Amino acid sequence: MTIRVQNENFSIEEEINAIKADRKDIGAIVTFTGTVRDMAKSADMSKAIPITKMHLEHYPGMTEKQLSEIQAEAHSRWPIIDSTIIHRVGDLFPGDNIVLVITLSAHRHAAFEAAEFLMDFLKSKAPFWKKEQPEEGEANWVDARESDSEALSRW
Amino acid sequence: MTIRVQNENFSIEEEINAIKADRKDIGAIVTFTGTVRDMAKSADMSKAIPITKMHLEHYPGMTEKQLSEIQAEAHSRWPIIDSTIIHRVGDLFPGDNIVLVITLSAHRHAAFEAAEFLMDFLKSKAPFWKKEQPEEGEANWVDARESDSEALSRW
Amino acid sequence: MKLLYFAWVREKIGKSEETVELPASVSTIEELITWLESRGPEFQAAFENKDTINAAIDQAHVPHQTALNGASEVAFFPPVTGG
Amino acid sequence: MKLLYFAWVREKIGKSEETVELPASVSTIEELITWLESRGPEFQAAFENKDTINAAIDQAHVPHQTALNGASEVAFFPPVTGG
Repeated sequence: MTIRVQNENFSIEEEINAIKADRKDIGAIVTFTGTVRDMAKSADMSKAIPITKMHLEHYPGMTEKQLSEIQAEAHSRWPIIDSTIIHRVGDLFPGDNIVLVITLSAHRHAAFEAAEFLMDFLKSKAPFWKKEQPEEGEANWVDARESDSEALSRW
Repeated sequence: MTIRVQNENFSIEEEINAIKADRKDIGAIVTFTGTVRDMAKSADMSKAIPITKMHLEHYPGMTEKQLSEIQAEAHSRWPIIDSTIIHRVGDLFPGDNIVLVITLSAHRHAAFEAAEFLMDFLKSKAPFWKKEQPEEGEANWVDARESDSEALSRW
Repeated sequence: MKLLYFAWVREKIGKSEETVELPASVSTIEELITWLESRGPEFQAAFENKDTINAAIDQAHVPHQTALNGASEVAFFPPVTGG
Repeated sequence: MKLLYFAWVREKIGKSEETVELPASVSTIEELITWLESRGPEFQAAFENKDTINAAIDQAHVPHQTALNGASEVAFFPPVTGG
């Protein structure tokens, strides 16, 4: 079970290889990668505005603790062989990777469900905050989306 | 929209890079990779038997047609920016990649759902057949699993 | 008409494809299967459990009741197991 | 007790952390917020919409009614937006 918080980029393939190693009991590998978009909704949601930079702040210590709890919960709910969570912090730019979740299982359904569960809980429970720099004007802290807390009710 | 049937292995990272190109409107990338397991259920399902090789046969022409239809259906149901389906054929060995599905979307829910939809339909509609070589005895054609046709009822 | 056989259907019949002239009386997949069975024990073995055999006309899945309607390519195969 | 502030809570208060001696009367997160507000307009601004501020005791999310109970680290921050 891998958890990392880092500024550097990650390689999806290297992370899969690291977690898969030479195991041959794996039938299904699901990855989720979140990336920085170059447009964001304006504060009143009326229009999309161009974004030039994204700053990611987190709560060192609590982040790792929360991610470990979320990961342990996923492993207790589904027959997951192993999983990886990597989240970047600091300054990121449009097109950059933000987050990577990998789940390994014998069968696809568990791998898909556990990956989606990890992302839903990470989005609502892990102490990360995004600040967007629009092309013009001051940087803004991103508002939490109601759909993200609603996503939890599914589990 | 990429569809390929090939004997060669694929690189998940290269396929993501090829489909993502320099797009900056993508927020979510989901990949599913199916891999060859080194154990299979015996015909009477009573025990697991070691597998040394997996042969994949397909129906050239119909395969690509079915995959195109499944892919078009996924794109019509979810706001998918792009997707890739790659399926290997010929002789494969435990640990080898069999299939890759990639979905790109602005948001994670659509990318997850579309990837799972593509896999569920591929498993039940695309004309591929697996023949497993056990450590001892004759190679066996893999039986279709009822759970795979049941998975379709969700969509 | 071109006939294609895959996986264990192909192995039981002993060939992967053939081109046949159908009698005028054969107008559906069901009737095609009955006619094939009359051609020898290898076909009888392949179609022993007809209900489990999938059929495709011109590369699209079809039920056994479907009319051939001038199809150029008909394929028979077991339930698919890829992915 | 160590207090930590993140994101716009940190920006409004003007610092990321501080160590404070609490009056004996402060025994819950709610009471801690009220006491902080008495320390100046920057705290009043940060806690203007208290209900939207998340609290964590020793790195675990807690509701505002929670007793401090000898906690060594309390953090305040907006709803999280990672991922």
